[in-house]
Amino acid sequence: MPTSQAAVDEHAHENPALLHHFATEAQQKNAASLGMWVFLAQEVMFFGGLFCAYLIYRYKYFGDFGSASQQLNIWLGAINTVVLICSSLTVVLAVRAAQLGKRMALVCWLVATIFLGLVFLGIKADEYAEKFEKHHVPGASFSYHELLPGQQKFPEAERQYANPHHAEMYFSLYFAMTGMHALHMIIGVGLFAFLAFMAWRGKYTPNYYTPIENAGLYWHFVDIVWIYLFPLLYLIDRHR
Amino acid sequence: MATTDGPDFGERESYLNAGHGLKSWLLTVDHKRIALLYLISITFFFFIGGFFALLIRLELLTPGGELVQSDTYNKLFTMHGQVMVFFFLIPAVPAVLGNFLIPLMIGAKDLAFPRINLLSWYLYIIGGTLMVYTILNGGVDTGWTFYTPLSTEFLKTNVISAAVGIFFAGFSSILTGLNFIVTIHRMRAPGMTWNRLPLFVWAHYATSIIQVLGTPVVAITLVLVALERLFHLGVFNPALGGDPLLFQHLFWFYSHPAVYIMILPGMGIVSEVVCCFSRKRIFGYTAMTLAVVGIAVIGFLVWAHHMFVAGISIYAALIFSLLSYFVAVPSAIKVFNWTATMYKGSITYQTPMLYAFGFVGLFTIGGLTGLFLACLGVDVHVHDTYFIIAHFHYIMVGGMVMAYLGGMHFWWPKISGRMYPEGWGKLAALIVFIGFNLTFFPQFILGYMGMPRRYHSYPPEFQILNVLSTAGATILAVGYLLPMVYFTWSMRYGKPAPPNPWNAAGLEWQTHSPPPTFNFDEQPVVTWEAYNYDEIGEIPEKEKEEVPVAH
Amino acid sequence: MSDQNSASEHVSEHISTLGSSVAIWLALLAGTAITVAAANIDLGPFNIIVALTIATIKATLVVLFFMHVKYTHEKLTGLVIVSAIFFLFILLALSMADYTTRLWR
Amino acid sequence: MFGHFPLWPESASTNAGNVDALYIFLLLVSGIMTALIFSVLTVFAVRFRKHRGQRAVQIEGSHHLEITWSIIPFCVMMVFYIWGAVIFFQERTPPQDATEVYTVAKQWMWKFEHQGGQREINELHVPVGRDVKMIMTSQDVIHSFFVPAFRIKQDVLPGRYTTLWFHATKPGTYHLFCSQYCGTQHSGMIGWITVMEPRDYEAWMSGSAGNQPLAVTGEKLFSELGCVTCHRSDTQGRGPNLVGVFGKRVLLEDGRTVTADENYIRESILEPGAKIVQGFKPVMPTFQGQVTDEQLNALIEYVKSLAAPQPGRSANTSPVAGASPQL
Ligand code: HEA
Ligand code: HEA
Ligand code: HEC
Ligand code: CUA
Ligand SMILES: [Cu+2]
Repeated sequence: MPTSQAAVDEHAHENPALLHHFATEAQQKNAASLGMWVFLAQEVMFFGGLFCAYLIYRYKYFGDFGSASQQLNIWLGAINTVVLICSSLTVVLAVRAAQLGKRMALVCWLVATIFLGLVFLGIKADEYAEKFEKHHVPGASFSYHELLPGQQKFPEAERQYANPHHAEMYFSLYFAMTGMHALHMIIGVGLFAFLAFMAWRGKYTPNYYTPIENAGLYWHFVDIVWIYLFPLLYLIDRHR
Repeated sequence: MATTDGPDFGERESYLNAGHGLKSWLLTVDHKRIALLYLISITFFFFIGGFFALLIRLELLTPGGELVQSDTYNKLFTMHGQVMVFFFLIPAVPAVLGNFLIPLMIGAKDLAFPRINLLSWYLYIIGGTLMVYTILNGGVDTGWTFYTPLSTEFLKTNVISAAVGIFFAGFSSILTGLNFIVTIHRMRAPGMTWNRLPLFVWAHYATSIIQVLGTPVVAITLVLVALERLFHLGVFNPALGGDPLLFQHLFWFYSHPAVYIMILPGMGIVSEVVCCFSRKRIFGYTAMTLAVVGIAVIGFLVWAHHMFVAGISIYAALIFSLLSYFVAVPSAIKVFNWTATMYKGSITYQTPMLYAFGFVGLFTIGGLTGLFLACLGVDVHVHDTYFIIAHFHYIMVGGMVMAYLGGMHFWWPKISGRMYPEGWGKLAALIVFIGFNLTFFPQFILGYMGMPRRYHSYPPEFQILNVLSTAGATILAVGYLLPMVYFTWSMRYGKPAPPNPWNAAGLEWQTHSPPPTFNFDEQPVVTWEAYNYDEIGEIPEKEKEEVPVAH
Repeated sequence: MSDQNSASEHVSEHISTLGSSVAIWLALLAGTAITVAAANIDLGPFNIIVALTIATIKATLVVLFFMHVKYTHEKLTGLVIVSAIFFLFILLALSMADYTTRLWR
Repeated sequence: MFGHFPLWPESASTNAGNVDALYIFLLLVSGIMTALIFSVLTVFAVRFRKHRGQRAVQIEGSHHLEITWSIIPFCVMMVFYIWGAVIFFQERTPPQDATEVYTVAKQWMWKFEHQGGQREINELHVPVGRDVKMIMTSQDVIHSFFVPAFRIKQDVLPGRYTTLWFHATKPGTYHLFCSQYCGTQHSGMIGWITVMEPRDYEAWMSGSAGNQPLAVTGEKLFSELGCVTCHRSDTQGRGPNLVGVFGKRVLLEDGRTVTADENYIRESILEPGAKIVQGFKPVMPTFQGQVTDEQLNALIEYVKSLAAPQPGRSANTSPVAGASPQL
């Protein structure tokens, strides 16, 4: 076992980042990494509640969800997916730079990630704005009449939906899910801004870059959530 | 760093005198100090919740509902339930005893993430502050279960602040669980293998799984409730196409496993106590470890047994009823193995052991009545009656609160460095036991007779049993006040405790009482099994009230 | 114990190569393109299945390569992931067990 | 004040006896279990009290014992489960030919309407010895219909129907409680169920006259609201002929089939587009907001009566509606 008193004394002065209650750097790093993974497991269940709600209403209001999903702009969604995937790559490269001890590269990749994150949020904000204009935001001003143009499915139909409330439900879940996702993005961007600053000051070395690695894990997780949100919200009914 | 004020423990430095002033407490990252912060805060909330309970019982003394308005009554039981569950019982054992003991028991200097541990406490305090704000601002009357659409569309009370408060308490609980999982995996002393871990640690490991994987679901659900109230999303509102049963599914997906958050740590305590006072190994260590993990996992599969008459599919009801029985099997193993542990032991009856007896007995009754509820035919009748109230108070108050008190007595010498007065301890345990049964046993009868819960007034034929119950609650109140008083008293006037007053197994007993800041003078190396009472022998015979034995 | 000893000796020091990272990145982009394309073809009930399968493949790639799970010696990470997925599955499956078997929905 | 001190609820339905039998069985088994555990605990506590100079005997455990005391309780529990499930299934399966009572719950009262059109509030008269089926919905929050003497309970939800049935066996007056917390006056949302001898019941029914049968009200509404313009009794209408629809399986445009129960009819009126009958266009307008819950009940009763040989009577001959559990 590495956790002996001797080990503590040996290592204690080597790395200033080694906290007092850990015996070795390895122990500390493994603890941090496990902690991050457990945190992500928690995040899975957090989003899981929303996915459960989505699944059930998608099942109950199958048709209306499909019709309502036509209202989203598939291209904006696709571009955002690409942006996020690129940002995942920049994160990977940032971690790599940290491992190799390239300080400026690390800062640059972090800044690139922040930039891509902001692009994503910008596009998202644009989509939200459009929803406001079209009155697709659930609540008192919600309106489904404007959904009609170009979507006439049934010639005789006066309406597009079996029940406009079901379309509203779709948008409620859309906002809840993408909103919660965007909130995670904002937190991530803030985190990376902090890390970029610390990296610039030279805090991270090949011996100690756990924060970069863990923030990276977080960012990838947020990316994965979007990888599911994109088909579920944008693509479910394009083929009609 | 010599001390002049505070209790005098000689020259030795302990976590208690390692720093002075409010700041040294509020910014501490020492798990033992954080445990004490929790101890103070949960005790505060316990008395608030207990105060509401007393008002509830007072109101139910008469059938007419004369004491308070019905709205007030609704707020009382709501806030009683919310405070007791989220701000007392869920953090009670893990955040106080678990926090204090897990690093000691596994031979670590601290939890893996001391600062996150402090953050947990602050999140808890933010949540608690919101709860207190809710109470002072006129209260909330959703019932602790927040059922929609009542909570989202109809009530005019402080639903959002209560929900957000519980959201924060939830994240506090998640982070505590996360910390425990990582600590138990990563911080064990050399030689402390998984099958040498005390069952207390195993129980907390299982609890942590639930905290980490269950709590987020209720957190997001409460967010949705708050959003519904603010923006009328409609997710749970049938008028807008939402399904109120979805709320119930999401709520109980957490809240059933949460009841195991509220019992597993107690089971851990009882395992330690029973072994120590029987001077024996635990009977069937492996089965006991499998049982706690089994309860935690199977506990996730049974949630809809709270919804048998809510309008779910009858086929789903059949499945959930069946699964509910599966979770009872590991519980049965625990009860039987504790009993078997006493076989051929050398048993003494200090206060912790009395509480352990109380736990086993009352948990058995509470658990067996849980089987009545899991039984579809019976649950249709007793659902939402006092039978339910009796069932869960038997487990939560009779089981967990007893275990908590037992644990507090057992480890009080370690925590405070002082002995509590044994005679008073036994007296309090007896009063709690009697008061408890008088309070809650009549409620089983009331429940089967059909008295619905959450009723501010009730038909007169139910009165006698209610009077008995109220009488019991006052006795119970005395029983709970006593330990509070003598623990406080003993901090100053109690006999100084030796490092290992019970001559118990376990690493926590091998360091000083109270322990130094970094827990051990030198890194312990473990070469023995848990509960090696064969090597340890008997409890030292000092001035104990020994009953002369002739057999 | 295994998870402590083995893991704490060697930290997962895997440094991903530039090439492999870019390859995964390209695969993810391709996945996005395919899923958008497939969404416009009418496959009946298979549309959803295809979309979710692609999403799952993409997610798996991210987890295994970008999150370095492929290279870690740590079995525990896998356990954490599997249990998160398992309990998510429980949540979804048992809730749906109610909704799909209601005679009226 | 304390004159009346019962410890057991009255039982006044066929179901009450079943549930009581199961409950007593559970009490016995768990009583025995508890007695067993408590006495073993006591015996150990006394017998193995600390004796001077005698040490505890260490025992590792015993897989045989552990397996025994897992399997035996498990088997016992499976008996609980099966017995409970059987009773539950009976409780949830309304018999055919039941007298139907439409129930609308709201904060904080119960409104009942009999098939004969008689209305009651917080009081319900039912005949002894006949099956009664409650078809319930709520106008606001969730309530729960609970009659302890019948050992039955069912939550009443807004936006859909839930059903419940009982077969009263003893004339008398019994408590009706709302058992799901529903706001301020939850504990005031109580009432009485009066079980009457059939003769008294008939007398009571005709006594509270001045009403027309529910189905007749429904028929009037059916023409007033213009339903008849599309739903004609021939095949010429723009909508399907509703004669004989109730209780049958309906084939939908998207290939699914559903049973035409109360919830389906309700949905067809309020959300016509949700399920389109095969061969028809989704032209039916929604009546959401135009019909009250009471009017809906009348319309449904009318549609049901179209399925029955004689309109107005409850002889529902359809095999599907009665035989399947309704939830
Ligand atoms: C710590 C808390 C706790 C614990 C541990 C439990 C444990 C159990 N609970 Fe309980 N329960 C609650 C707290 C708890 N419960 C609360 C708070 C509510 C109400 C919530 C609300 O609506 O407000 C509730 C409600 C509740 C319901 C819903 C009732 C209703 O609303 O209609 C049901 C139904 O199945 C149930 C079942 C069970 C079962 C089967 C167990 C099992 O885990 C019990 C297992 C234990 C044993 C079985 C005893 C030991 C075994 C033996 C001694 C073996 C011998 C046995 C045989 C031979 C059979 N509980
Ligand atoms: C987790 C824990 C927990 C605990 C510990 C308790 C403890 C107690 N509970 Fe609680 N109870 C719940 C959880 C708990 N309860 C829940 C979840 C509900 C459901 C709520 C709902 O329906 O939404 C409930 C509901 C509930 C009801 C039903 C209300 C109703 O449905 O109408 C009743 C009625 O008797 C009751 C009684 C009691 C009593 C007498 C105690 C006693 O054990 C309490 C004893 C403690 C004391 C008496 C404290 C002593 C303090 C003093 C003496 C000092 C006085 C204080 C000041 C001056 C500040 N509880
Ligand atoms: C504009 C014509 C129109 C009017 C008016 C109309 N309906 Fe319909 N109804 C239809 C059509 C078309 C269908 C079949 C398509 C569908 O299911 O929506 C239908 C279906 C139904 C069904 C389901 C029948 C089945 O076979 O499953 C019921 C029940 C029903 N209507 C009841 C009513 C009632 C009650 C009213 C009056 C309050 C009413 N309808 C008014 C056109 C109409
Ligand atoms: Cu209606 Cu309670
Ligand atoms: Cu439960």
